[in-house]
Amino acid sequence: MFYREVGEFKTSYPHDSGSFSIRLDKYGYYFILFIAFVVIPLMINDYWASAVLVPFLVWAIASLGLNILTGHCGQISLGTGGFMAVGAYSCYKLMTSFPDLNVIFCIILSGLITAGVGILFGIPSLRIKGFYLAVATLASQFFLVWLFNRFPWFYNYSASGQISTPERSVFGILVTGPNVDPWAQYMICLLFAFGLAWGCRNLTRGSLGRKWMATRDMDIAAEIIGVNLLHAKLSAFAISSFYIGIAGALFFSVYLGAVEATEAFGINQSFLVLFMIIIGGLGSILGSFIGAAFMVLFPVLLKNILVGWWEWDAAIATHLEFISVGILIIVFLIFEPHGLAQLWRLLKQKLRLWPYPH
Amino acid sequence: MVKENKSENALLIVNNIEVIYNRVILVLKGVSLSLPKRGVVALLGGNGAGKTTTLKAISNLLRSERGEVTKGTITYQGDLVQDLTPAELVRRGVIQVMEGRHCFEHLTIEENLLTGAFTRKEKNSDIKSDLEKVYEYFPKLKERRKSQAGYTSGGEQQMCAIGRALMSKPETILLDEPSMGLAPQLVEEIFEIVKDLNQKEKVSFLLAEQNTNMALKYSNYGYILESGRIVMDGPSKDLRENPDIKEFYLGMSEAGRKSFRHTRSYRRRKRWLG
Amino acid sequence: MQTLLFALEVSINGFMTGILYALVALGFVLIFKASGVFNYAQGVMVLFAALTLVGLQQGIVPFEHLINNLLGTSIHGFGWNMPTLLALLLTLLSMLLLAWLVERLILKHLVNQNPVILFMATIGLAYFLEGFGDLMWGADVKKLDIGIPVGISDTVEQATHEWFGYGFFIDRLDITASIVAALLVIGLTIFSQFSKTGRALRAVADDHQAALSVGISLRRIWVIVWSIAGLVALIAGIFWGTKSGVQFSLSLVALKALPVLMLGGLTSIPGAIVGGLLIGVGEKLFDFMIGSMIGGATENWFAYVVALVFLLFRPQGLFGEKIIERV
Amino acid sequence: LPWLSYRTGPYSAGGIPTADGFVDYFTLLNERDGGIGGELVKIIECETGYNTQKGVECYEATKGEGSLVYVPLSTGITYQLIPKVSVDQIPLQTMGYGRTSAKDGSIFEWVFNFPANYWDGASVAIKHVLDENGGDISGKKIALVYHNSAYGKEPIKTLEKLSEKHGYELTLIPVDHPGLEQKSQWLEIRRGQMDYVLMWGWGIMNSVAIQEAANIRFPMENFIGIWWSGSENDVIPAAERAHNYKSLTFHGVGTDFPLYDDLKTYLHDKGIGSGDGTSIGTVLYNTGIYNAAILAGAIRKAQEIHGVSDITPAMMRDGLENLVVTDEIMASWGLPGFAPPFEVSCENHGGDGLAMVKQWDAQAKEWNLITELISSDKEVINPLIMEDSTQYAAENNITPRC
Amino acid sequence: MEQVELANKNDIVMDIVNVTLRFGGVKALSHVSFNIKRGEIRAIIGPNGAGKSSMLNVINGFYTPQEGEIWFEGKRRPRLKPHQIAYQRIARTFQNIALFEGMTVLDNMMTGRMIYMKSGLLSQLAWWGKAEREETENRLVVEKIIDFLEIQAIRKTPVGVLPYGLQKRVELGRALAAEPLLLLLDEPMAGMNNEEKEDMCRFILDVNEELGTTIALIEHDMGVVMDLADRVVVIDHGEKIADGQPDEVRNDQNVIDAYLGVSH
Ligand SMILES: Nc1ncnc2c1ncn2[C@@H]1O[C@H](COP(=O)(O)OP(=O)(O)OP(=O)(O)O)[C@@H](O)[C@H]1O
Ligand SMILES: Nc1ncnc2c1ncn2[C@@H]1O[C@H](COP(=O)(O)OP(=O)(O)OP(=O)(O)O)[C@@H](O)[C@H]1O
Ligand SMILES: [Mg+2]
Ligand SMILES: [Mg+2]
Repeated sequence: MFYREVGEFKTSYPHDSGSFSIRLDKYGYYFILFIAFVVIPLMINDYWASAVLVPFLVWAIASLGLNILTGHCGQISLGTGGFMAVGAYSCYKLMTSFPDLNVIFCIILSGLITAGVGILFGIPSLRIKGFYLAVATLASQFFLVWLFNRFPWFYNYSASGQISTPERSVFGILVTGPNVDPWAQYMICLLFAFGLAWGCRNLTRGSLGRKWMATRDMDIAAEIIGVNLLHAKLSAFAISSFYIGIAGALFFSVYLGAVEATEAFGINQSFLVLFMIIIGGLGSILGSFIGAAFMVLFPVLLKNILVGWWEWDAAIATHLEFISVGILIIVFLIFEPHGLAQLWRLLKQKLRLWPYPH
Repeated sequence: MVKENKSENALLIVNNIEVIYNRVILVLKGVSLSLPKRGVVALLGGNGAGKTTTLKAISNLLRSERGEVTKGTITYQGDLVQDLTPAELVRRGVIQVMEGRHCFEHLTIEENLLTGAFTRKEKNSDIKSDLEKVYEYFPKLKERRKSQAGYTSGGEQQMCAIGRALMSKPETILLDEPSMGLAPQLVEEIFEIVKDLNQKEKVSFLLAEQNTNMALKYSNYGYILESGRIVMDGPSKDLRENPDIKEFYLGMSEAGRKSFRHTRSYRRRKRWLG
Repeated sequence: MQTLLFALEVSINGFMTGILYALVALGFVLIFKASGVFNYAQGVMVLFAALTLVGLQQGIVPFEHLINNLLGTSIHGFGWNMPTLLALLLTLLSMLLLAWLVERLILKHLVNQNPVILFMATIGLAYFLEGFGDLMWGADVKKLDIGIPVGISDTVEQATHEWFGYGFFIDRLDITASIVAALLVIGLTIFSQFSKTGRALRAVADDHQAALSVGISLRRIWVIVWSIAGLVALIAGIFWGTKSGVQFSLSLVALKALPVLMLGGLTSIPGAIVGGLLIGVGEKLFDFMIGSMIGGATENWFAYVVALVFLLFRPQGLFGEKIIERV
Repeated sequence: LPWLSYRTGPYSAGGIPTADGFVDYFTLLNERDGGIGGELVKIIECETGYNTQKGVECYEATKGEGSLVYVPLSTGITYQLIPKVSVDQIPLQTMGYGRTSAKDGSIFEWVFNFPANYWDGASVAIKHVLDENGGDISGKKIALVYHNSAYGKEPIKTLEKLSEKHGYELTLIPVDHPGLEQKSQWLEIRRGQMDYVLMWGWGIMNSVAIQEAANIRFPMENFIGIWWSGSENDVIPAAERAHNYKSLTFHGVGTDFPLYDDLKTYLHDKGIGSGDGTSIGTVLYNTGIYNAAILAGAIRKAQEIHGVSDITPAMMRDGLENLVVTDEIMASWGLPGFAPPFEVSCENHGGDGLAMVKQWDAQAKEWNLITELISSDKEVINPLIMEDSTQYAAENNITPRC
Repeated sequence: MEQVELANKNDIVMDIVNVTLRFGGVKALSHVSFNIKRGEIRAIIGPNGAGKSSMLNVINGFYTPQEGEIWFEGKRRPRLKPHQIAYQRIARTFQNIALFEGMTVLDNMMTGRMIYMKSGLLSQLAWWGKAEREETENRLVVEKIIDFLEIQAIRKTPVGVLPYGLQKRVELGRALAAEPLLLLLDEPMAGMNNEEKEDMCRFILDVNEELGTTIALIEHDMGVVMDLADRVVVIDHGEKIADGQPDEVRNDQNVIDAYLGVSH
């Protein structure tokens, strides 16, 4: 038995509802944090930062956000790209209008602004459900992107409609702009990702989280029990958009540095995030991270193998990438519809019973 | 051997099956039973004993719930049927009435009933006359024939599910908790229908029931299932006389029927097996 | 008066475009109605059908790039021009094969799963087909010509010129498409509303398990609807392909079909057509009348916003089945 | 030499021939001449699918491999890379796309966008219209149909300025990606009775636009596309109806150049050409060839300046900055008269902004050049460039170099 | 004990006056009036499709009747949303189990205490201060109910995989978690065998006697109804056909014809 919970006794309720009720989990978790906060910043280089780790963290934040809305509250949304755009453009406007404002605040404020927009577009969810809602959220996707593209005020009347991030630093360390060190870029995303994941964990184990899940599982019963559906759904939209807004702000200011609404926040991004949470596991925080890692890393990996090692034609490799991502999605769903996180849980359950099969 | 004798005229034989859900949860741990031709067999047991699972194993609906039969065999009329699709089984005359009123919500009651005849290739007029027969059994359904099933009451849905199964002209019906949620009068009617079909149309029944009293009254053989194992079986008459059954399943003590109001202390059930 | 005529012309054109949208939307409706699956891959199926048709017609060797790359050969086409009819037939066959494979390899394993999961699976399928189609037939633009007349219809122009003193420009392709779409919708409506299989389709959409239990073979039903959806995709592919050439972007027509779908209701075949018409006419008129005032390019979002607002009043779309809420 | 190609995605149709041309040219140099100055050129093709994020990934992945110069092939990716390359000190060359104000080499030290940019393009198109109308187009109605993105919006400012100067009426008509449906836009053009239509399109939008133009019987000779809206892909779906459609170009058309004979003998006859050979001589293939030829020229220049054959990105930059392309040099590349001569300098990274107009002959299925080189209206464009680059310099604290 | 005393006062918790409910052409309830007294167990019986569940839905606001009034705690109730009614401490269970399938037993029951949770967003986000305190307090109450219903072992199990009977028990637990004044039970014993019914009856009686909770109960098992109920109302085809003590009702000819059949 490598993995066990026997022999561990909880003496209080707070302890029992703690994040990691099994000791082994806790140590594994500390170990990962150690790697993430100490080891990686020491070893990181430009390629790893901007091709792998930073996008991974940014997408993980976006997945956390969407997971709150879709995984916990059960409202499928395809407006993620649009909300990320709100985050990015708010961040840009804040950074350029208030050059002295610390960029951390800019990012958080962008999250709040996005939350507001999220509430606005969440209102229809009170009446519209399921796939109808999913398609309806596309309205926000298209409308928001159009808006940012249309009104030059949003991009400070720049000739091309692109926005690009000015250089800003936190505690004297540059975090945005082209001269930023990879570790700083990584660290700021990591801090946000960690803080937000922790907040997400807290929210979802508390009463708000239960409200969302109740709404997801059976909204009528939830209402009869005393859940105000209006409040539950709108709060899910708000908080989810807050996360996604922050992801958008980081995406723009830290990761890419220059974006254009139509290209960077198109509908593909909305789908990408949806993939992440479904592959990772709906309603699971771990799943958001696994899903993001998978969707970011897999194409890079495949490309490096096919083009880098086997020297295949780049175009063929990309086609194969599409094919294999498609196949993998299907295989995962067939094998475990509840995502990679559930697979992990089942594995733990097996280990718990090990060496007995049942 | 008793078993062998039974299998002579047995229609359906379940031999020592094991069922696992999600590749980890072992639910049935070796269940064997047999349903004779024209028999009415009751499958009794507490909640979670595995009655539904057994029925689903027979009708092959398990796979769609991520469950599988990992051991043992199921034969119907001498053929192994484990690998048939549910549709093929229906064509062979085995149909299940699922627990919990699975009606097609958006279809009207009448359309629901008609889907029951999906596998039949007969003329429309035959099907029409069967439809009338079902309406005769359940006049309430006729009243509501044009309503969407999703909006009908619990009991009406239950009737609809049973009626739908009858529409396929089955030889064997696997009935899962038919009496659940039905008014007493109707419960009796349902069992009368069972008896009727059994005697007049030679339909065999495998009944999973909680209403032990009724089930034992209308069946000729019974199995008691506890935690995935058959713990007792015998002709219904005998089971009705068994003191344990009387106490735990029929709520009767030596002194006759006990009032629910007076079961003061919690009695832990005495288990037959571990 | 002039404006009115213009508006009328725009509406008629919108009407025709709407029908083209509806052709794509129909594929979605069919599959949703029959299995509760929201088939995201419908758009890519349109592309795939069109690609296959062109590929066969022009005698492109499947996977030629891959083969050349791996084996170092340089194969470039069979060098034939397949008769259109044969190519159509073979494409249809391959769509049927696709339906069969989808059932075999994907749906079969996902019986009784949450609709979201099935939806995701179709997204996986979309990814796969996208890569596969391009790998098989090449990613360059191909011209699709199966002899459908294109260009402005002179007859219409002359006729309207005589009546109004102003000639309407209407594409002959659109006229053909409208006729085909109308026939298709009539046929499909009859099939789904009045046949036994049609009823079974609706049953499957409601409850997989119960459908299984009454002996409906889910797998057969699925193959049937996916085949029909494949046929619809082929037809849509022909028209859209003729209109704009066959290449990757063709799969994006799906995005135009979604609001149509919502407006008409996910489960209604006539709804797809009515929705298509409303959206087609609406977005064209809006862009034409108001769009230029607020900066144009409103078509992408207008349809969605209209559908959204509409759904607020009727959450199941125009003709969709009411969502049953009971405890 | 990294090459950020896009042979997949919505714009693959344009990306494939360009990539083929580019790759073929260098393969030819390697095969025929044994590389440049004795150094074999290695092309690292990296697939972006026209997607910015993948572009960044490609950049980061390849910059460690001794990349001399980046050719991002996408305006979006260019914007992404401009700040990065100046930090990493690798030149970026964007031919006929990207950030126009990068022409100001004093501020954009590492970016080169010769021989012409979008603003030049806009101006050349208007000049062509002027020429056709005997120099007076006041009161004419000109519409700009553009891809609703950074790329498509580039010419707007120039066109607005020019309309002040020439007195024409400009109507802006955006088309959203992907542009499968443009009925209302074209009916609007019909209603507005536009005299000329300019188009900044890309991908499927081009071919749909040309078909729709034909549908409203818009006179094709009054329809002028930018160089990215003028490939065979765009006109072929409309067949004969695209006859007389015009588009700008800054390089020659067809295969009537000595280089193509070499391409045939050294590559395609040996079966080592990229692609299936059908794209040779198409507009975008030529673009690829031209782009490659210029880079090869710059490499030679760099080798010449620094006297080494194995050059670094910084040397490459010098090569680019001192690049002089004359007609003789073009001829020595096997491309006589293929493109205008130009000279790069510290102030001017953008060439002279010369372009020609070509017209589609649907019967012969070929493009014909119909004008001489037209030069853009520097009076209008240069101040605009100054304005934009100074703003950029201010935002990023850059002091002009020269 | 205070509540028991109140019960003795025989005052009326809820008065349903002349309620009519129609769905298009279907008349689910027509002019039904009855009352529920404090502390009693009030059974509602009737044939299938009579309108019993609809009655409960009217009481907790899910359906709005076309006619009629509902008086609760001596006040006429205005039109309210279901969740507002939940805050008046009316809780219920459902005929077709309506548990939150993706959540554990514990979470389901904690959801039942929704109406007592008031901590703010920030506190919850940080899991600090009020949120954490509140969680522990409410958890204590829920744990008591878990002990009472003897479902300690399945606390952390997702409810979706539980057998039917246990799900019903959890659902009862969820309703109890709200510490309701009025508890509505819709066929709590359907699908149970005798022994389990006995357990369930025990729970219901205990809740009623020890906590003084008023209960309205729909049930088809006449044994249960006759043994538990203080008063019974019978509905048939949406109309009230009888109302009174169990014994009276049992011998009412109308009731026998419409519902019980001969054998009872
Ligand atoms: N899909 C499933 N996944 C996992 N476990 C399941 C599943 N379905 C049933 N089980 C488990 O299998 C056991 C037997 O369930 P089953 O439904 O067969 O019992 P039953 O005898 O029909 O009970 P009831 O009288 O409540 O209907 C239960 O413990 C249940 O938790
Ligand atoms: N939302 C609704 N729309 C239409 N008809 C409805 C609706 N809800 C209930 N009905 C109808 O009202 C009648 C009463 O239904 P209700 O569910 O109250 O019955 P019930 O007494 O609970 O029966 P059962 O014992 O079978 O559960 C039924 O005929 C039902 O079809
Ligand atoms: Mg059961
Ligand atoms: Mg009821």
